Amino acid sequence: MMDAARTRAWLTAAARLINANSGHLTALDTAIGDGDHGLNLRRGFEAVTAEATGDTPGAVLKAAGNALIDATGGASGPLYGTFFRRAAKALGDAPEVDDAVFAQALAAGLAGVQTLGGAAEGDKTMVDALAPAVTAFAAGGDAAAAAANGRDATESMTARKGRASYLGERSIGHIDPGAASAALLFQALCSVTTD
Amino acid sequence: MMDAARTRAWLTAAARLINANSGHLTALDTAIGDGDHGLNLRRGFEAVTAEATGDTPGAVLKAAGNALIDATGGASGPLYGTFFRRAAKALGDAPEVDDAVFAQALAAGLAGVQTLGGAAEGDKTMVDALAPAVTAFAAGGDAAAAAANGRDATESMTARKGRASYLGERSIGHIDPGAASAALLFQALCSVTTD
Amino acid sequence: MKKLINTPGTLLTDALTGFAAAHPALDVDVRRRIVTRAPTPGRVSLVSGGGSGHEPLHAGFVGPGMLHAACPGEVFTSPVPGQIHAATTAVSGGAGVLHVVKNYTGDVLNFALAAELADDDGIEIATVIVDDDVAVEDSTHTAGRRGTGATVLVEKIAGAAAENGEKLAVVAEIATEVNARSRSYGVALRAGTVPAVGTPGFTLAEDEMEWGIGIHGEPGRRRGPIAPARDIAAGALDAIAADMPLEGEVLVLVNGMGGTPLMELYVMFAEVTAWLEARGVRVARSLVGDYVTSLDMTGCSITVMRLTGTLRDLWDAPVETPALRWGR
Amino acid sequence: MKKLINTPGTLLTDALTGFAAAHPALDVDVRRRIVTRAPTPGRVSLVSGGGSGHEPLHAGFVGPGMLHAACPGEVFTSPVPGQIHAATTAVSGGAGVLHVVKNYTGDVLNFALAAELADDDGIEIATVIVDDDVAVEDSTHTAGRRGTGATVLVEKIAGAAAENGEKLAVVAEIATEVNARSRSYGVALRAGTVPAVGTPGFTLAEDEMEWGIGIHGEPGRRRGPIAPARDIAAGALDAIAADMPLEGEVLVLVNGMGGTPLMELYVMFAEVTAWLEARGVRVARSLVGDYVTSLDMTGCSITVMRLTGTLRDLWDAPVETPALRWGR
Ligand SMILES: Nc1ncnc2c1ncn2[C@@H]1O[C@H](COP(=O)(O)OP(=O)(O)O)[C@@H](O)[C@H]1O
Ligand SMILES: Nc1ncnc2c1ncn2[C@@H]1O[C@H](COP(=O)(O)OP(=O)(O)O)[C@@H](O)[C@H]1O
Ligand SMILES: [Mg+2]
Ligand SMILES: [Mg+2]
Ligand SMILES: [Mg+2]
Ligand SMILES: [Mg+2]
Repeated sequence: MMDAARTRAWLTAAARLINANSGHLTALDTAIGDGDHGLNLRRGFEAVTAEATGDTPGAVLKAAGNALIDATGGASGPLYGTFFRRAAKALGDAPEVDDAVFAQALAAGLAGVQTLGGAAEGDKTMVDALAPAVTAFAAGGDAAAAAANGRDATESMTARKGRASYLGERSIGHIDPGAASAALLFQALCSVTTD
Repeated sequence: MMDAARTRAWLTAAARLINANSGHLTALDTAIGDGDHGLNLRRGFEAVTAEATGDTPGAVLKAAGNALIDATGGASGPLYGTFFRRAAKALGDAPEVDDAVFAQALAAGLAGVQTLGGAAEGDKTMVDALAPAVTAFAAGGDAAAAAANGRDATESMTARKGRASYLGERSIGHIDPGAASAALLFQALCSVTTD
Repeated sequence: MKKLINTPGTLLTDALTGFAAAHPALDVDVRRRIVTRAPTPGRVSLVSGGGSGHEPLHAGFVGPGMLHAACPGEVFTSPVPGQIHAATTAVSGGAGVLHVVKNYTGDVLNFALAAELADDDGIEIATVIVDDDVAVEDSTHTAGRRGTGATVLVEKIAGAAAENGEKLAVVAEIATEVNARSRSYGVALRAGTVPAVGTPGFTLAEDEMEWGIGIHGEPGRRRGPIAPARDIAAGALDAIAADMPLEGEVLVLVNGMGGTPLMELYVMFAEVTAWLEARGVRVARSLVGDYVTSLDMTGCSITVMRLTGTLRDLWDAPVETPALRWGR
Repeated sequence: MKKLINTPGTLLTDALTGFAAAHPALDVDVRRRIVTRAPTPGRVSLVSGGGSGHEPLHAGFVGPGMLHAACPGEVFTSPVPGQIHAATTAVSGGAGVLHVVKNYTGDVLNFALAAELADDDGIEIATVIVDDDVAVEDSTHTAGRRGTGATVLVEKIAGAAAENGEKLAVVAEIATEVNARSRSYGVALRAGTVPAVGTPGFTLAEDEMEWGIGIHGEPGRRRGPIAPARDIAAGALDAIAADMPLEGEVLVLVNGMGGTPLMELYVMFAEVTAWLEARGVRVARSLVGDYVTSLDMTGCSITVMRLTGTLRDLWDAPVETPALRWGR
């Protein structure tokens, strides 16, 4: 069951994890991108922490999505912003939703990311962590573990989207920074739903 | 006794020494100047080798002075150029001169350097090698050794002329590059006069 | 890390404060991070933007004959939609606004969201995506070619067209044509350092260089032994010519990456000119200097644009910005 | 050593070849190493020169409103008398020629010899020696203060006076006044490398900087821990203000040393402006960028000139050179 408080708890847990791992995310992005992913998301999630309030899960997620779009910049800002805004839209104004409905909302968020960014699974992006996590969540499985596996699987992939794609085969051997941050989001989600 | 051939032999010996020690002179100038003294003098003495010809010692030295002024640049070009031009002037058009006359010519060259550059002994310049060498030559002593001693004495001096003077006391502990090249000139001179 | 900054966190604000003080003819909103000049009512305006660290791009190109607004993001990070929208609104003259966007996922997405906001406000937007970098060889399996040196050419020439009173569709078409006729290729001798990171984007040995670099500190296509200027010019121009046959009159930009002295850029330009003229290509216009940089990266990029009479005239038209100025 | 060059031995020729190709409005004699433009008969002409490695100085300042000729020497080595004389003769318009000379023994001596040659040819020469660098504290026990950033100001303002038709004595007097009213101070984060030498002029640890550097790779007055931009600005301005009371309206040049990105120079300019304005000094004119460099040195110099109405008007007068361009 998700209500506004638990949704917000998810986001603040995510913000803490992003903040704690910001240097690591940036290091991953330095290897195959432009070295700002951790900085971007830390800035973005600071705004989320400050602005993502509301009376329903949908309202909280919509505010979070707007905050991310307004404060993050880069590729990840609009993508994660869209993830939360689409999820919010799917939730409507229900004050409480069960896990099945929440799972559908996450799936809608993922679809939004894929429509906006055009990335499929295997392209070595955040999608590679988001997609298995969303599936696992819907199936009542361990979404955090699924996201982490998806993240780790990006290491052997050749990037076809985002900056890392410029490296071609030289992107192999590095974990995608966006997949790593997506895994943190699901780690945070599981920390507030499994209790 | 100096005639045109021996004067020219002096200059070509000097050019060989400068060329062989160019890197060392540049290294000295990198420490307390701008790192070009060896490059400057190598260029200058290449021109000397090509252009310093004539029927009298005076003609050879005048051509050498002009070549140095035309090709060297930097502080050392006009100073060494003036050294040779003033010496040439003192020699007039005598086809052969004895050592006493030649010594007077060298003294005139030194005076020219000091008038143009305004440096006194102790200012940590080429003058610190030239002056004792000129004196020793006049006294029939070992001018090359005197120049080398003068060169080595610059190590403990504080520079008051040229670029090294900007370093103030930080110039202490380094040999002056111009004093080092002046010592090479007298080493070359002695190699052609003591035989 | 060695930089003339206060702290990485205040870098952008500090730099914009300095920019504002140095260029009083422009309006600089340091807090909202937008640099603008007054639009001409009834004329098309041009807005560009992108991550900081590429100075003088883009703020240095705001002024008569070129851009109307620039919105710098954080270092190497695209600006955000609200910021782009504020710039767009501030300079809208009623005849539509051209967004000049370098082809990076972040820039493209954020400008697209800003265009939606403008649409909500009834401001007509056209967008040109600049993607001139031939070092990105396989654009179907990548995010597409990067936008680099050609951005300056697009902004200058489209700016002149807007100044001439052309309609939005025409200005956009000209901008698209400039991009289509331009190709770039860059090399690095030393990577730049993102201030907030503190270490270089990649590390090269003292005898190595990187071929095919972008402007965001990302490594290039391949690494090789350091080469003479002549070979670097030939390598870059071979890559460009393989992609776009070079002939007739061209405009050449030899662009420094931020840490390269001008003297070396002139050496590169001499080699580029020699290579082109030996193949019957005439360098009719040129620009040598730092225009699209990558923090303190050492290296350069070479951009070649095939000219037409119209494009040449628009290039020659007066421009008066901090970084590009000519004509009377 | 990492540089975009062919060989150290061909660097100057290659760079001049590129310069010539990039600036067809100027006459470049690559062999004799002189850059000239046509003099105006009956008007004073300005000739400057010095070692290479300081680009755009001096060739980048040849053009209407500024210099008539530049003669670049080898890297960090003054030009030779014959070369200076050839430049002087080429641009003499019959009303005399002003030699603008930075105060380095080599430059002073070679220009003095060139002035003698001009005198033999009946060309009237006046010489202004630029010596603005306050980092040289004790000028009675040194070769005197070095000429650095103020050279640009002298060349611009005296060039405008010549363009106005002033007589040689007046142009020389104005040039002297600009120098007298200007002071500079520079810092380095990393030394430059003379190409023919291949190693940096001095070496700093990753957390060190050098205060009071000149423009020839020589170390400065002291070494210290790397400092924030604010403290660097304050240190430089303290040294300047201790030497020349700052008041009224000033012109500020924040000059990059060749390897410093523009963004950092704007940060420095913000701090310099804040320091001055907090003390009631108004920054009425400014210039931020690479003007008097030192190969690939990382760092900057700060120049402050106390303005008068006349000097400000001459500064504002039109100028059209490769590196400085404004007015109409
Ligand atoms: N088209 C895309 N679709 C999905 N995710 C993407 C796409 N492009 C980039 N990303 C994700 O964004 C991450 C980079 O984000 P960030 O570094 O913040 O932005 P930028 O690349 O603009 O610097 C990548 O690691 C990748 O996971
Ligand atoms: N005023 C002077 N009088 C005598 N010798 C000088 C003077 N100034 C410089 N020198 C000599 O010139 C040498 C430097 O020559 P060089 O490096 O070729 O010229 P620059 O200093 O112009 O680079 C110094 O080491 C010093 O011996
Ligand atoms: Mg990134
Ligand atoms: Mg020297
Ligand atoms: Mg980025
Ligand atoms: Mg020198």
